[in-house]
Amino acid sequence: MLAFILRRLLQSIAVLLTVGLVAFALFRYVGDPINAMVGQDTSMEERETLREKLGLNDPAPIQFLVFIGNAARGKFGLSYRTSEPVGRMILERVPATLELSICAALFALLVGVPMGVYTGLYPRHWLSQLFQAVSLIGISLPTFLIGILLILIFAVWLRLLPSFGRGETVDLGWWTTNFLTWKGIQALILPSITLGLFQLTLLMRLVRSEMLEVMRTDYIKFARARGLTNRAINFGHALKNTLVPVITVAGLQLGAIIAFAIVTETVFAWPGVGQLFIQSVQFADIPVMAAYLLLIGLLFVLINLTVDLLYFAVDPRLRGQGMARPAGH
Amino acid sequence: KTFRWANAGDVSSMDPYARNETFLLTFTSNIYDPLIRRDKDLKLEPALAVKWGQVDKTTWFFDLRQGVKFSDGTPFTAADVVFSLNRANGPGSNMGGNFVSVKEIKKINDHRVEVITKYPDPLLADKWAALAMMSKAWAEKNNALNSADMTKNEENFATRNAMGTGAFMLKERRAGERTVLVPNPNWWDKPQHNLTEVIFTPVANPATRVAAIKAGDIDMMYEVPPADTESLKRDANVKVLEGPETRVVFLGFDTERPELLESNVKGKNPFKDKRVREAIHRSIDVQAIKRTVMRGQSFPTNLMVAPGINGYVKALDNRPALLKPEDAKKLLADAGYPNGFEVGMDCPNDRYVNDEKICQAAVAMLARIGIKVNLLAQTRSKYFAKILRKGDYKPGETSFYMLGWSPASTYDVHNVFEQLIQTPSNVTKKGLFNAGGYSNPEVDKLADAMEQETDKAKRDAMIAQATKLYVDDYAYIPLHQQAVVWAARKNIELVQLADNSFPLRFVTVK
Amino acid sequence: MAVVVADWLKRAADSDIWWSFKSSPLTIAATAVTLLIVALAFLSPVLAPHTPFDPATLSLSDGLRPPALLSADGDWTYPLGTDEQGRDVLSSIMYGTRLSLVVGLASVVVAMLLGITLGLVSGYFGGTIDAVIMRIADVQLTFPAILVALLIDGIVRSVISVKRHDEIALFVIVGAIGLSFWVQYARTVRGSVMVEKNKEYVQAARVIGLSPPLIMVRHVLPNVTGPVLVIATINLGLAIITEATLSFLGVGLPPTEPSLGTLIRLGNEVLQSGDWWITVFPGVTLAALVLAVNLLGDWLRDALNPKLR
Amino acid sequence: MPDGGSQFVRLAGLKRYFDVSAPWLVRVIEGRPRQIVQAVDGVDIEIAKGETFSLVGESGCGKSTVARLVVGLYPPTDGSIAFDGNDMTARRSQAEMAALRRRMQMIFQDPYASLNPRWRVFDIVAEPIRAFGLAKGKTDLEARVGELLRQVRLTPADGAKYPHEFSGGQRQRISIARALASEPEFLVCDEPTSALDVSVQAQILNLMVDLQRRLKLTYLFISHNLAVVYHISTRVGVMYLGRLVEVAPTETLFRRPKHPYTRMLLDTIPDLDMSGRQRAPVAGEVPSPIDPPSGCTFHPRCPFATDRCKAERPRPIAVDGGTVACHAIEEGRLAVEERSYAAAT
Amino acid sequence: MAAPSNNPPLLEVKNLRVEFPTRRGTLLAVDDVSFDIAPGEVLGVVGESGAGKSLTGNAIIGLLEPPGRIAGGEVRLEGRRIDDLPYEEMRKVRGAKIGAIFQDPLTSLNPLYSVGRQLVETIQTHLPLSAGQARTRALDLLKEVGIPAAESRIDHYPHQFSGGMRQRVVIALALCADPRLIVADEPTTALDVSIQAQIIALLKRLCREHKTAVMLVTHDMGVIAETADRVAVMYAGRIVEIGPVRDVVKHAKHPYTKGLMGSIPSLGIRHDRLTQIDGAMPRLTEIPPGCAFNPRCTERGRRCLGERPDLMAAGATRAACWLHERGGVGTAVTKELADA
Ligand SMILES: Nc1ncnc2c1ncn2[C@@H]1O[C@H](COP(=O)(O)OP(=O)(O)OP(=O)(O)O)[C@@H](O)[C@H]1O
Ligand SMILES: Nc1ncnc2c1ncn2[C@@H]1O[C@H](COP(=O)(O)OP(=O)(O)OP(=O)(O)O)[C@@H](O)[C@H]1O
Ligand SMILES: [Mg+2]
Ligand SMILES: [Mg+2]
Repeated sequence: MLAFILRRLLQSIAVLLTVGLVAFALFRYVGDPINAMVGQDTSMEERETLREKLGLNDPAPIQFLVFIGNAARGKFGLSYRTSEPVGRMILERVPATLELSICAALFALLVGVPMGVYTGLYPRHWLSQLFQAVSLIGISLPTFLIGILLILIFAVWLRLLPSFGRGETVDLGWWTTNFLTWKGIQALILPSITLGLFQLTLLMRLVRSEMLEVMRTDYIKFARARGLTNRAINFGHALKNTLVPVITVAGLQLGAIIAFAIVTETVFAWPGVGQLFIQSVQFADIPVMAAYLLLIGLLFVLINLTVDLLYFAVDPRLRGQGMARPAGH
Repeated sequence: KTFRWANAGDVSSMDPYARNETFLLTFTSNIYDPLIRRDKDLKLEPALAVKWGQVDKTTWFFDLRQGVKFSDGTPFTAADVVFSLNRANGPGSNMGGNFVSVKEIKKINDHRVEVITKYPDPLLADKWAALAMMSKAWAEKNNALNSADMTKNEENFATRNAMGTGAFMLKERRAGERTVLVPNPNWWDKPQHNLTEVIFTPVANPATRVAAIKAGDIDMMYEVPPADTESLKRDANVKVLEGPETRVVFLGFDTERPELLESNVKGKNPFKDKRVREAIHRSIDVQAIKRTVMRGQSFPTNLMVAPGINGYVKALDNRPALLKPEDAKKLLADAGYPNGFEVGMDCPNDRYVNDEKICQAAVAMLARIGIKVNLLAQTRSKYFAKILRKGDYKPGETSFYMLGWSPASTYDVHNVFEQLIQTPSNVTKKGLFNAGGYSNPEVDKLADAMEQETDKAKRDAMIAQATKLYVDDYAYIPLHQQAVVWAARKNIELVQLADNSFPLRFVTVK
Repeated sequence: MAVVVADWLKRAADSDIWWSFKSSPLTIAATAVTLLIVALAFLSPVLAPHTPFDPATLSLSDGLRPPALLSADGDWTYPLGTDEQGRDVLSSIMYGTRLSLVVGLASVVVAMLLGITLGLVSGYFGGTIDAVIMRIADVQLTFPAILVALLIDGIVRSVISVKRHDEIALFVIVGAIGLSFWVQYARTVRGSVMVEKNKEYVQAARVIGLSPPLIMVRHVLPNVTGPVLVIATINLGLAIITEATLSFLGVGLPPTEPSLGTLIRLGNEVLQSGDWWITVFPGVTLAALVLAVNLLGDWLRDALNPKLR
Repeated sequence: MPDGGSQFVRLAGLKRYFDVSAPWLVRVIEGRPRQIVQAVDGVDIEIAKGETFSLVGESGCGKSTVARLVVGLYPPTDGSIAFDGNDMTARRSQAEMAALRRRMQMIFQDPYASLNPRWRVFDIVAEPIRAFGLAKGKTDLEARVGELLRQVRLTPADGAKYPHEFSGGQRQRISIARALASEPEFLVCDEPTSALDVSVQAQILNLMVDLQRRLKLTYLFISHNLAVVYHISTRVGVMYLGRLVEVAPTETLFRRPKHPYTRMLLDTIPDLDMSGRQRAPVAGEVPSPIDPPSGCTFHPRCPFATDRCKAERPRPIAVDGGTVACHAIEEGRLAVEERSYAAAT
Repeated sequence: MAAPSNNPPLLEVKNLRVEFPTRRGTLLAVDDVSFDIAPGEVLGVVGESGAGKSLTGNAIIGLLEPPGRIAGGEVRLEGRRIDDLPYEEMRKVRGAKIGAIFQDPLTSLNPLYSVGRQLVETIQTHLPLSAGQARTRALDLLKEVGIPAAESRIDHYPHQFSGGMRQRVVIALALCADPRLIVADEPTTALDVSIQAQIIALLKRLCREHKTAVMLVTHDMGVIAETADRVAVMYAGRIVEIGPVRDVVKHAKHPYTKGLMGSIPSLGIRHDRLTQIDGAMPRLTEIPPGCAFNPRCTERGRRCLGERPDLMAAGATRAACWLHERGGVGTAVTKELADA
C-alpha cells in the first residue's frame, strides 16, 4: 500500500515534469510576449532591453531549469499581461473553477449515475429510452451553444437566474465561495449544468453498460438464487460492482471537466482559471499558461491518487498487492 | 445608486502607467485625475492644473489647483506632480513615449511645475492630457515608486491598489472578476454623477454580455457587437448609444520589398504600381461593408484620421467612385496583370470590430477583379508579432494587411504621419507602424516640418498638402471609423466620447 | 465473384447484426439520417446551389437574407437565407458538413492508426515498451482533448512559419484531435491483444512458426475491430463537436472555409440579433449528425457485444 | 524400455520458471522477495516413436507448460529438448527450424478458443500448409485441405464455413485437421477432450487412435481424466508441482501404483461400475508453485511422510518397469498393492 | 436407496416446457419434462451440453433469463405450485426453501464483499436473526462445509480462497436457511479432480445429515453413479430415460443411454475402441420429427421417424423409446428398417 502510493507519487512527479516541459517548451515559442506586454508606441530599444531582462534571449534549457526551479517554489513570475504574480492570480481563481467543476461533477454524478442505473436495470422501459435519447443531446451539441441557449432561456426570457458571473461570494481566508449565499448558489446553476451535461451523458451511458454487464454475471444470478431482495441485489451488489470502472472514468472526467471549464467560463464570464487561460493564450502570457498547465497536471495527479485510493476502498482484490488499477473502460 | 457595467476584458492593472491602453487609461482616470482633462467634446479643460502654457518655445508651465486633496486626505502639491511625471517616464512605465521631448521637470513652487523640452513641442499638453497624478507619499509608503517591473519577480502594490484625487476610490479589486468603486468624498470637483457604488465586471463573450444587459444583470456595457445593435435597440429597456470612434481602420500594402512575400508574382511587386493600388482601392465597397458586415455601425472614410482629430481635412474625405469590375480589371491589365494575381493577406480576428469579417468581405470583392487573396486571420498577439516592424525596422512579414489607428495620445494628425506614413527608418525612428513601408519623400518632408510648426495656418496648409499626397497616391485604403456602440439600461444617463473612453463622472442613474 | 458477393450478402442478411439492425427502427432512422447528411455533404459540389467557399461568387448585397421558407417574398435562390457575407446558408451547411465530416473522419483515422499501432505493440510485447507507452497514455490523459488541441494548435501556429496557417489548419485540427483521442484505442486494443494473444488460436499460429507481426495483423487485429469500430463511431461525433468547440475558442477552421462548428460559432455571435437562421440550421444539422452517429455507435456496441445479445 | 539413444522425443532436466514478482519498487519498499513460479522443475521424459505418452496431474502442476516447452511456445529455463536426435534449444537457421517445427504440432484444449472466429475453416486448415509451403498451387492446396477434412470425418464443403457453425466436437476435428496439415510425426495434445461431452469425447479419442495407426503418429497426451488416460496411453507420467513423481507403463501404473500421490489420484476416479470400491479423496489442496514445500513437494498431503521427506528431494528410482520418486518406496516402507477394477458390462 | 414411493414428493415437475422466442421462431429448449424428487433424495440429471439440464434447474428456481420463459407445465414444491408465483413470493422461496449451487465458484461470489458478509446477508434475508446470531450461524456453516480456521477466514474475500474453498463457501451459502431442496448445477465441473472428489463427498454428507433433497445436474456420469439415488438422462430438451441409478448405469434401456455408457472409457478393461454415438445432438432449431435421437440411433425404426415416444416403463427404469412399447414391439420395427 505504502509502496503503491510511493510509486504513484514518483510517477506523478514524472508526469508533472513532463507537463512542465510541455508547458515550458510549447509556450516558449508561441507568439511574442513582448508585443503583448508593451503598448504600440514602445520603442524598439525598450523592447529589446525588456526581452533581455526577461531572459527571453537565454538558451532554452537554461530557461527551462529556471522555470522548473521557480515553479517548484510556487513562483511563476509576473503575468506579462497584468504584471501581477502569476501564483496569486491562479490561486485567486482556483476556487471559482473548482467550485464550478465540483458542482458540475456532482450534477453529472447525482443525475447521471441514477439515470444510468435505471436504464441499466430496466433497459426496455420507455423511461430508459427517453433518458438515453435526451442524454444524447449532451453530446450532440457543442457546450457553448448549450450555454448560450440556457442563458437565453433562463436569464433573458424567464429572468430566473443570473446570466453571468459568480453572483455573491463570501471570503473564507483566501478561498472565495459561492455556497454561502443564495445568489452565489443561483449563479452556479446554469454553468454547472452546461459544464456537467456532457459528463452526465458519458457517465450515464457508462453506468448503463456496466450495469447491463454486471446484471448478467454469475454472482448476480447467484445472489438472486440466494433469494436476496431486489434492493440488495441492485444497489448492494450490482451498483457497487459497476463502481470500479465508473470511478476511473469519473476521475478522468473530473480532469476533463476542469479543462472544459475553459469554454463554460468563457460563456458565463465565470472568473476562473479557464478564462484566465484563454485570455493568456490570446495575449501569449506565457507564465500564466505554464502555471495553468502545471495546475492541471497537479490536479490530475491528485485525482489519480484519489481514484487509486478509492479503488482500495472499493475493491478488496487490490488490497495487499501492489497492483495497478484494473484496466480502465 | 449602484451602477453595474461590463466590458469585454478586464482592466489589466490599477497602475495608470502600466499600459498605454485606452481602456486602462479611461478606467484609472476615474480614480486618478490628470493635470488637464478632456471634456465631453474631447476639448482640453483644466483639472489639477488650472492654467498651462508655454513660457518660451521650449518651456512649459503648469499652475496647479489649490486645496486639492487625495482621497486619503493628504494634500496634492507640485511634488506629487514631479513625482508622477518622473514615475510615468520611469522604469516599468508604459507611458515613456510621451516624454521623448522632455529634458527636465522642475518644481517651481508648491503650485507650479515647469517642463523644459529638448526642442519645441507644441503638443505636450495634448500628450499629457490623460496622464494621471499619483501621491508621492502613498507610493513611497507602499513601495510603489515605480510601475511594476516585469523583470523582478515581485508584485507591485499599485497594480492592485489605487489612490488618487479622482472622482472615485477603489473599494474592491478582484482581477478578472469585479472591481468596485465608490465616490471620493474629498473630490475637488462637483460631482455630476449620482452614483454610490460602481461595479465593473469583465464579460468576454459578446453574446453573454448582450444577454446580461437584456436580463438587467448589468446597467451598461460597451463594445456592443454590431450584429446585436438592432436587437438591443428593439429591447424596450435598453438604449443604444452610437458615435464614430477616432480610430480609422484601413488596409495597407507592402510597397517596400521588390518582391512580395506571399504572392505568385515573382520578380516584381505589384503593389508598387499605383494602378494596382487604385484598382484595389476602388473595388472595395465600404458602403456594402457598412451595411452588412458592420450592420450600419461604421463611418466610411477616405482619410487616415477621423473627424475630431486636429488635422482632419474634411474637403479631402471623399472616396473615389467604385470601379466596375471590368474597369478595375483593365487597370490591372494596364499594370501588367491581365489575369490578376494571388496575394496573402493578414488580418487580426479579435482586435477591431468585425475585423476578420471585413477582411473576408474584401477578399470577396477583390476576387471579383481577379485578385485571389489568401486570408490569414489570427489573434492579436500573433497577428501584430507577424506584421509589425521589429527593432531593426525591417518590414513586417506581410504583403497586405489590416490595421487600425487612432492618434489618441495627441489627437493630432502628426502622430499619424509620423507613425504610419513617413518612410520607416532606423535612423529617424519614424514610420514604425508603417508596416508596408510606404515612402514618399515629399510627405516625409512635410511631416517633419509640421512637427515643429507652431503657426496654425501654415501647419494646416502643410497638413492638407501632405494629406492630398497620400490620398492621391492610394498609399493606404482607409475603410471606416468603427462606431462606438454602447448599450445601457433606459434609466441610465451617460456621455459617450468619441475616443471610446468612458468617464464615470458623467453617469447618472434615474 | 458474383457468387462470393451473393454468398456474402446471404450471410450478412442472415447475421445477427443485420437482424438486430432491422429490428431497431431508431437505428434505421439514424442510419438514414447519417447517410442523407453524408451524401448531401460529399455531393455538395454537385448539389449545393452556391459555392460559398469561392469569394468571387459572394456579394455583400445578398447578405442577411432570411430563409425563403419563412419570408413572404421568399427568395428561393437562398432557401435557408444568407449570412452577412452573402453566403447561402444551405450551401454553407453542405460544404461545412463535408469539412466537419472530413475533420471527424480524418482525426478518427489518425487516432485509430496511432492508437491501434501503439496498442498492438504495447499489448503484444508487454514489458518496458508497454510500460512506457501506457505512461505516455497516462500523461496524455492529463490533458483532455480540447486542451491538447489548443496546445498543438498553438505550437504549430508558432513553430511552422505561420504563413499559410489556414491552409494547414485542417491538418492541424485533425492532428490535434487525433492525437488527443488515440489513448482510448490504444488501451482497448492493448486489452484485447493481451486477451487474444493468449488464446489458443494465436498459439497454434505460433506453433506453426508465424512471426509476431504477422500474427498481430492476421490473427489479432481482425478480432479487435469490433470494439475499435464502436469507439470510432462514438469518437466521430465527439471529434466533430470538439472541432466546433475549438472553433469557438478561436482555433478552429478559418471562417473563409467554415466547418459546421465554425458556422455555429459565427452564427452564435449574431444569435440574439434575430438572424437566428445563421446559427440554428447548422446547429440542427450538427446535432442531427452527431445524434445519428452516436445512435449508430450505441447500437453497434450493443449489437457487437455477445453478452448483450 | 528401448534404449535412450533411439528415443524420438527426449526431455532432459527440463525446467521452466516464471517471474511473477511485484514491480521492483514495491518489492524494495515492502521488503518482498522475488516471486518465481517453478512451473516445471526438472522433468525427464523419453517418448518412443509411435507410442502415446500421457501426463496426468492436478491443475497447475505444469502439464501444459511441458507441452508448450516441447512445441517451442516457451523457451526452457534450463534443460534440453531433443526431437528425433535434434536439440531443439540449439540455435538453428530459420529453414532448419521450420523443417523441425513442421514435424510436431499441437492440439489444444478449448475447441472454441483454438480456432480464429474470423477465419473460414478452409483458411484455418490451410494456414500451416501455406506457412510451410507444402502445396504447389491453388488446386493442390484445395485438394490437400479437402483430404484433411475428410480424414477427420468432415466434408471438403465444410471448408467454406466459419468455426461458429460447428459443434464442439466438430471444431476439435478441425483443430486436428489443422495439426495434421503439416504432416507431423509428433502431436502434443493438451487436454483435447476435456471440453467435450463424453459421447463426443469417444468420437475424438477413437479418431485419434485411428490416426495414430494410420499415420504412425507419436502422441504426448495430457489430461486429468485418468480413465481417458488409461484408455489411450502406452505409458503414463504423473506430475506433481512441476516434477514427475512416477512414470510407468499404463497397465503397471493403474494396477500397481507406487507413489502415494498416484494412489490418491487413482482414488479420485469415480466408481462408475459401482463396485463399492472404497475411495479416500486426497485431503488438502495443491500447494502454490511459487513457494513449493521443501524436500518431497507432496509431503504436506502425504500420510506416509517422514522427516526425510520434508528435507530431501527424492530422486527417481527404477521400479517395476517404471520410475518413482519417493523415499517411502525407496526405503521399502510402502508396500506395493495390487488394484483391481471391476469390468464394465 | 430408491425413492420411497409412498412419501409425497418434495418437488414435482409436470410437463415442464421452457421456450425461447428468437428471431428464427420459438425454441422449445425444455420439452414436456416431468419428474419428482422425494425428500432427502438425490436426483441426478445428466445429458450432453445443451440438452436442457440447466434450463430445467433454472426453471425450478424461477431464474430463467429472459427471454426464456416457462411455457407450460407446473412445478410444485411441497405440494405448492411455485412456477407461477409473483417475483417477490418466489424470492422468499429461493434461498429459504430451495438452495442453488452453480458451476463456477470463481464467479458465483461477489468479489467485492467478504465471504462473511455475503453469508450474513443471506441468512438475515431469510431468517429472523440478529447480526450477531447470523454471524455465528455463518461461522457454523463454514465449519460444516469444512473450511479450516473458519473464524479467521470469515472476513476474507473470495479471491483469497482457492477454487475448492470457494465452492465450499458457495455450498454454505446455499445452506444458509436450511433449504429442503438444493439445485446443484454442475457443482464440480470447474474443479480439480482431487477437489471434485472432496466436494462430492461433502455434498453427500450434507444431504444425508440435513435430509435435503438434491437435484444434481452434471454431465459426468461418474459423479452421478457415485452420488445419485435416481438419474434422469436428458437429450435435446427431453428426458429420455429416468430410473434408479444402478439400473440406468448398468442396464440402460434407451439406445442413447446405452451409447453414453459405452462411450465412457472404463478402468480395468482396455477396449480397442470406445463405443461411439456418431453425429452430435441436434440444435434446438433442427430437432428432427419423431424421436429426437433417431438420426444417431443404431436401432431406429420407421415409427421413430414420425412419432415421438413418451417415457414408458422399461424394466426398472422408464425410457422414451419405441423399443420398449409393450415389451419390445420396436424390435420388429428395427429389423424392418435395417433393410431400408
Ligand atoms: N505464462 C505464465 N506466467 C506465469 N505463471 C505461469 C505461466 N504459465 C503457467 N504458469 C504457472 O505455472 C504453473 C503450471 O501451469 P500449467 O498451465 O502448466 O498447469 P497445468 O498442469 O496445465 O494446469 P491445468 O490442468 O489447469 O491446465 C501454474 O501455477 C501456473 O500458474
Ligand atoms: N438465452 C438463450 N437463448 C436461446 N437459447 C438458449 C438460451 N439459453 C439456453 N438456450 C438453449 O437451450 C438449450 C439448453 O440449455 P441448457 O443451458 O439448459 O443446457 P445444459 O444441458 O445445461 O448444457 P451444459 O451442459 O452446456 O450446461 C441449449 O441448446 C441452449 O442453446
Ligand atoms: Mg493445462
Ligand atoms: Mg448447464
